[in-house]
Amino acid sequence: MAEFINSRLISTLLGWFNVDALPADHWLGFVLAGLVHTVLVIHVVAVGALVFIWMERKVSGRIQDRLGPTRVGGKFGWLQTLADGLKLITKEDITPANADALLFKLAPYVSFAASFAGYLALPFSDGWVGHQVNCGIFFIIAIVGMEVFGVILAGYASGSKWSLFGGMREAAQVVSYEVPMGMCVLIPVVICGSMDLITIGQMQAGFFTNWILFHDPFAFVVFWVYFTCATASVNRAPFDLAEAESELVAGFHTEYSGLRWSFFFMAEYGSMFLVSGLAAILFFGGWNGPIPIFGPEILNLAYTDAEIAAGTFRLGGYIANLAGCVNFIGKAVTGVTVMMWIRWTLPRLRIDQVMTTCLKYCVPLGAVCFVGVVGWQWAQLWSPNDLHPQQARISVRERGLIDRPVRTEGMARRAEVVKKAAWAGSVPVQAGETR
Amino acid sequence: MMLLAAIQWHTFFFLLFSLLTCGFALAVVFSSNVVRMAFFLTISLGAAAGLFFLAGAEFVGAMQFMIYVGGTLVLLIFGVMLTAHERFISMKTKAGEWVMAAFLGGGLFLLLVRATLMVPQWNAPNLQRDQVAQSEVHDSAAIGAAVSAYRADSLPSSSAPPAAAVPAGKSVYLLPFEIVSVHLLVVLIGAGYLARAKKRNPGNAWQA
Amino acid sequence: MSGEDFVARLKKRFGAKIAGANLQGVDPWIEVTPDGLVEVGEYLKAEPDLRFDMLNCISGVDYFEPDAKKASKAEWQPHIEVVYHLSSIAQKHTLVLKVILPRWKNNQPGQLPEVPSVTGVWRAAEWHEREVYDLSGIMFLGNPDLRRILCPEDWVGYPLRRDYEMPLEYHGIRGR
Amino acid sequence: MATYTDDPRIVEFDVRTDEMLVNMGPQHPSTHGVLRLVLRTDGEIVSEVQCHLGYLHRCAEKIGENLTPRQWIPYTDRMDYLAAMNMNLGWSLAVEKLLKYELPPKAKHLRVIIAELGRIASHLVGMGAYGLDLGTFSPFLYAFREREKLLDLFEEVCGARLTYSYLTPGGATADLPQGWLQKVEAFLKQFEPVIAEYHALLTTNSIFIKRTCGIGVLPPEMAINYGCTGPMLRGSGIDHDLRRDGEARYTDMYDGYAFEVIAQKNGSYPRDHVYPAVPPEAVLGDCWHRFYVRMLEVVQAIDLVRQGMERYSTTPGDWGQPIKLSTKLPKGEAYLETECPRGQMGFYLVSDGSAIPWRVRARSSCFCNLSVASELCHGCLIADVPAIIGSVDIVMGEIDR
Repeated sequence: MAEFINSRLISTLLGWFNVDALPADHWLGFVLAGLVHTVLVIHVVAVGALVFIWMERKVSGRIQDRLGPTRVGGKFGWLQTLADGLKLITKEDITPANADALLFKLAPYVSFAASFAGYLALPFSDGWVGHQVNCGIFFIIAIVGMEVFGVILAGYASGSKWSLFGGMREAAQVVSYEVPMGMCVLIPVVICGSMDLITIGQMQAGFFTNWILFHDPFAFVVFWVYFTCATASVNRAPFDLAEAESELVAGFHTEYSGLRWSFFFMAEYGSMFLVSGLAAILFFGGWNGPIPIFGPEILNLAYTDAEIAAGTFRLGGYIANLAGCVNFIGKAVTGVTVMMWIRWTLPRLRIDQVMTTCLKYCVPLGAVCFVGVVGWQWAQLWSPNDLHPQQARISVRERGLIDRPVRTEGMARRAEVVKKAAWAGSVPVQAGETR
Repeated sequence: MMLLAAIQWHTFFFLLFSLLTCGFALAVVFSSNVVRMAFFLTISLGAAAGLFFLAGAEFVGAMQFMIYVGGTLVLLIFGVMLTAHERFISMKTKAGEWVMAAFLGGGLFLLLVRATLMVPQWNAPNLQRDQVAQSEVHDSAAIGAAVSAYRADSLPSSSAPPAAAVPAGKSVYLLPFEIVSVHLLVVLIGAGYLARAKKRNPGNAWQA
Repeated sequence: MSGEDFVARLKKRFGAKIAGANLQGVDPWIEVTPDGLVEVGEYLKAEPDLRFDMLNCISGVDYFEPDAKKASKAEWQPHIEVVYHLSSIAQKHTLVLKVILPRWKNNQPGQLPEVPSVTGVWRAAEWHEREVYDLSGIMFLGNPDLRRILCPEDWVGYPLRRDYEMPLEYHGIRGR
Repeated sequence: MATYTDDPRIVEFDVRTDEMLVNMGPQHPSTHGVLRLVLRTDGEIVSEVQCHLGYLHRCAEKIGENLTPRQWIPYTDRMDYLAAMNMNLGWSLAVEKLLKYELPPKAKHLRVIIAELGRIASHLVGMGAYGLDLGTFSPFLYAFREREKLLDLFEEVCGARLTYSYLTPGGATADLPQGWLQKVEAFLKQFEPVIAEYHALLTTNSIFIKRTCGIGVLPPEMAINYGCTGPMLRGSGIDHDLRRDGEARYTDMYDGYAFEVIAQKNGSYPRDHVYPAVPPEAVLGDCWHRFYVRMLEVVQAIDLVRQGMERYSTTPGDWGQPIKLSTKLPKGEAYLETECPRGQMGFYLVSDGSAIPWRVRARSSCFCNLSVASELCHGCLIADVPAIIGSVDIVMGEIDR
């Protein structure tokens, strides 16, 4: 991105004033690229939260047989969120008397920062990612785990018994749901052999049969377990113990008002989109649409590996990536809508039932499915993904792993197995050749 | 605008994170409110994780975030929350204790500084800037190798045939590390269990 | 069995504790002396053919006429009644018990009249007795926690008594 | 997280925390108005619940000693403001009992129609509010959509939507308007399939079952001993309903009507309609059964309204003019209980011969139903307290009078 700005964008601009072009690694390009990345990511969260607040009102309206906002600003009341935002900004931020002032003021920002930092490693399309962290999933799960600190602090610092209850319940729930969520996230990693989200996305290129969801029955079950744990770890729907209005008034954010309260709200919607985005990438092929329109067979617009390695820019490839980005956001938004749909239909679970579902249902199910997937792969069983594999499974896996000369006997053995295996695809893979 | 190029971003972030880590570590020591201590500890360990990311070890940085700050500190905050009632919240330390702590802390700090200065490579004058790798892509192969009985820092060259690649007698640190963590888990669960109290349930008035 | 022989049956069993009955009105009632109340209650609940296992309602009715002119015309002496409405789920019949008490204990104003509590027999009595104590000023001996239930804890006076004067002010709020 | 050992006397707590007195209400969103509960909790386990009442006390009984019976009708509306029609009916019957007033037969059928429609409206609110207590918002709106249609029907009859003052001693203030019965029939026809929706939304919803089955179990003898009535009683399997077992004056309003008392007799509920099955986890007398009894009573009320409409339109005669404003009450006293949606509501009337009664007493059904709440909430979790109080379905106006 930075080289592209330096070499093409600014140079052509300067060319008009016949000033010589900038060197490719000029620092200006890097600063601008950094700026563009952060602004994009902030907007995804902020605008996303705005859209989701409006969408939640509309979805809940439809489910409850009423219209939701219609008159605020235009046809479908789409300015309703702006009105909410203005109201929240102009409201006074009150700090309760016996609150621990420092922590009380800090808690919403900790919560929002954690949920926002997760977007650093979330790829929106092939290569469109803030920073391609090699252990992408692990990084996101670790960072999103920080959100619980904001809630605990809010619960404690508000000084009232009720918010302490809310804070403690939320902490117990989120921490315990990280375990099954971690297990379910492991399945796509095992299938694709890498924690890098871009690699996982690329593995699922081609027809929708290549999605990990259809890799084998265990992966299919794991998606639903993942989705339950994700809803619980984001404190939504039947698991929203923290702000169980009927018992704890509004849980940990009872004492908050105005802008501080809206930060908690944005953190919730931010992590909701993040978690559904992860679900989209891990199980639904991220930016790959059901039918590979831009793939080699049909329009053949997408970047080829060689172009990616060389980093050249082509408009067709850009459009393919743009379509991928639209695909990804569509899938994530469907995930968010399903969460909202569940919220407005199901009653709330009790704290011990939430814990039992976690410890007695999600964790064992996750473990069984993990063993199932690994067994499925080890025994080379047929999988829907082989219907028409976009490319040999092995080729996209961990580029570094294939090229690296190091051959531990475990990896060597697997390479031989891959060669013989039927599902390695029509084109035999020569060692060292990059697909 | 030229000033922008002069800043060595890498050193800037390094200084930022190290200041954060040490600063909040000191804040933990000097603060009297238990909950604030716990929170400052979270920030300090989070900044330490930032240092790992800066050094390009994303996996270890995420591991630090996940295990230390996400796991251990949540447990610590749980303990603080459940016991932080009026009497325990603010703990005033007497003057005598400060002197003792300063003496002990200072002694350990000097020992540490002495140990670091003795390492030859680190006080070599020609430590160029670019030797420190930016954040080029690493992969988890090294970790995988270490788990299957290889020293992570000195992998054998590819030319050596796989069979001979497992040198006898090379110690691997990972296994003891795992055992210690499982042991820690057992101890924590045991402590939780011992804290349970057997309480006679006063039969409800109707039957009694 | 008709009213008379039911009353005769109770009199035979409890003698002086049954102080009278009025069978003419729409709801016939039997008057019981305070000390015999709990005993009669247990009997009514235990008897297989009576089985009065549900206490519907306890009410305190104050008979007192503040202005002298009407007082002379009234044909009763000032007194206070505690009315127990019982009913039986099994036998599908109802009964009214009354306890006649002086308005003040041995006639010193401020001393509340006393009645033994029937919470031991019917648990429903606990809240009803607290309400009658709170509004009509009758002391129920043996009620687990006899506190005011509808009026605030520190309210003065018993509102449903005929000679009740609204306090001038309560916590700064003007009463009259 | 408490684990229950087999010996119920010993309850093990995970982390020893000292007892906490937690205050729920009086402005708590889930306590149905102004009820203050003080919970003594140890961590999440509630060891004792104390109810503080009186926040809505308006001295209705003291005022009753200065008004004639017809003037006191609006006060009965404000007691159980969700079922005002049934309150008016109770008070009118008590006054007629004292007057030994002979009611024209047409008025009886009119009262049955109005009372049963009031029961449907009240149970709809009870069902919706219970969904709110358990955290789901949608059933509340579905319930109120139907209730609005009912309130429109009541508005046509007596001009008010909540506090009607329509049924008075002697009959009613006005006859049913033209074409009103056809509108009620239309409402009932479109209302019946909607009940299946409510069952799907709540009664057979697995999370609802998890939150209510086996919670707040009320044994039958404790229910009777605490004076619980109505769905609380029938939810514990006691076959008692004043419309069949009440006083003569009340039951002859319903004689000739075919209806069964909704209670689990020898293991099964009446099968006159297709009802969802009782889940295996449900224990007789728990929150689920109380909710289930209310839902079946709505279906039963629809049948009663239909039968009432046929009888009303076929019986000739006057619809029951209200008594004169200052009719002299005979000396004596009268007490009569009627089956209101929340339980048996009793009115006790003592008169000394003048037009103004000497003493007026209202026996509230929720007052006794709530008194058992502390026993039910013993040893439950904090999240169960609203579930139990919601299943008791209390209205504070009636409790505090």
